[in-house]
Amino acid sequence: MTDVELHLPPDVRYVGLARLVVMVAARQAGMADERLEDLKIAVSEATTNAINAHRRTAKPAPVVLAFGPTGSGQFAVTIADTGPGFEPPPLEAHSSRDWSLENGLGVTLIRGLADDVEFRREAGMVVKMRFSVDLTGDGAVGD
Amino acid sequence: MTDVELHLPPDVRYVGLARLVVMVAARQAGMADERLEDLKIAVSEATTNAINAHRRTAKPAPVVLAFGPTGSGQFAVTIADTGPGFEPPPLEAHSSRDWSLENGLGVTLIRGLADDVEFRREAGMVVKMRFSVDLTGDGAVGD
Amino acid sequence: MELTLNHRKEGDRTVLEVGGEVDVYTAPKLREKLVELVGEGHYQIVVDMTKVEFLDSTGLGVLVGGLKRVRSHDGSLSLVCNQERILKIFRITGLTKVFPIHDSLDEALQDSE
Amino acid sequence: MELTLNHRKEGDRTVLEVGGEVDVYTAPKLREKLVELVGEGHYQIVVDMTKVEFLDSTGLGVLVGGLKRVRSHDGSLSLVCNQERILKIFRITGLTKVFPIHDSLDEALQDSE
Ligand SMILES: Nc1ncnc2c1ncn2[C@@H]1O[C@H](COP(=O)(O)OP(=O)(O)O)[C@@H](O)[C@H]1O
Ligand SMILES: Nc1ncnc2c1ncn2[C@@H]1O[C@H](COP(=O)(O)OP(=O)(O)O)[C@@H](O)[C@H]1O
Repeated sequence: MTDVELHLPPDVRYVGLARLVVMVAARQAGMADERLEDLKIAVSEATTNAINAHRRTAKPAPVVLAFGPTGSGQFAVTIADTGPGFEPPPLEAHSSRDWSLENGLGVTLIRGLADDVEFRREAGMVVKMRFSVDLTGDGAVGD
Repeated sequence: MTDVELHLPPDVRYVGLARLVVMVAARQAGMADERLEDLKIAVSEATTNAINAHRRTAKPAPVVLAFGPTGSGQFAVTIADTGPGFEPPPLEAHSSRDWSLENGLGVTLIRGLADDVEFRREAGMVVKMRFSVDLTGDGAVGD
Repeated sequence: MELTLNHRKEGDRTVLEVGGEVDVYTAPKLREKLVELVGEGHYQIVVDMTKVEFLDSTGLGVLVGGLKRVRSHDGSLSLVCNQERILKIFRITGLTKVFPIHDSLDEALQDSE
Repeated sequence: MELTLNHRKEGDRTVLEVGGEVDVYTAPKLREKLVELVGEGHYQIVVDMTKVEFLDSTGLGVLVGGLKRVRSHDGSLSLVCNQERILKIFRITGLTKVFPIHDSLDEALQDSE
């Protein structure tokens, strides 16, 4: 099955729309309610980052979400931007993290909620996340 | 403001997603609830027709919805397909219509619900509809 | 996002209660149900649309198809609908002249047409 | 789709009730509210998140910012949250060790920390 795509102008007002659309598509693909909550948060994080990357560099181009069920009981979401890209930080133990930092929580959440995630540099950043449709494959905390 | 775009595989299961996404974007743009109902139906009709056009010709390409507020108090939705296209029928009076036809109601509804609509042939068919965001410009019945 | 269909006899009428969304994806179920009912000899049908949340031209087409079916058995198909947003699409398409449309199920059942 | 913010005094505490969605679009309002409260001398804050429907890292960051602010006045910021889906993101980010999190407002108000 081909993916649905959502192209969003780089404006943070659209992050809620991204969550909703992906959630409805995943529900239609049979995802359990509890798992939908994980998906919603991870999509929110990656979309926020992509939109912010365009805003930081004043890029008017849209960010593109592509999503749909995979053949193998998962639901995949790819979020692509054409911003400057970044090197995802190494997986670190929580205990080593400075609690008073107000940033840097998004990538931790994506890693903690998705079954797996790939960060790839292309024209900008491409973040591909996969989520089990049922609850059995619930992603382990990424530390 | 640039438009949001939704690219849908030509499968009728996605018509509900199209309605929902456009409705949520229009609500965010300030559209009144009653007017949202008109928008939902017109989007459903044009998306159904676009997807059916691809299915009739076994085209796997997506149909593309682009939507957003215009500068002038309206919300515009463009639905583009790459199917065979068609000549929209002339505006006819209801009284002349054979009630027993089960088809041909979609274009009548689009014309009746939108403030205005353009049917344009390009790579396939492009249907552009505009809706007043408040209720004052409620489209007249198109006959 | 789903279509619900439930029918029951009320005197000589058959009431088909439709709920949820009727669009190109779900309408085939409604069509099948109407074909099935007529096939089983239900020719006086009242379609109760009170709980319909969405209906577009595909749904209208299926109702027209149902009406033709019952008429070919000298039957009737009337509608219960009190939602302005749905009545509106019957008006725009001129179908208010084709279907008897009632405000309530009681009214539909009392109608002797 | 909206954020609601209401605060009131309960003894020496200030309860800030947050409802709706806290994300990058709405979080600035929450940040402003916390800055305003601390500016007005509210240093013992209980953020009641019972009615929060969505919270992501932007919201977490704002709460961390609020905590730093009250601590600089020797104050406290505790949370009321009984929703598993929200507790989960505090756990994943290790913030359960940073915020006192209570099941109910009563419990939060009784806590003498
Ligand atoms: N798509 C992206 N493009 C460019 N930089 C990114 C992207 N995603 C994340 N980053 C960088 O990684 C940092 C950490 O991201 P994240 O963990 O989501 O936390 P936050 O966004 O709160 O800082 C961001 O501040 C940003 O500099
Ligand atoms: N996007 C399109 N591409 C090709 N043909 C179309 C398109 N939209 C409508 N049509 C043609 O116009 C006819 C009438 O459309 P419509 O009024 O929506 O009623 P229906 O789809 O129920 O027949 C369709 O049957 C189809 O042949």
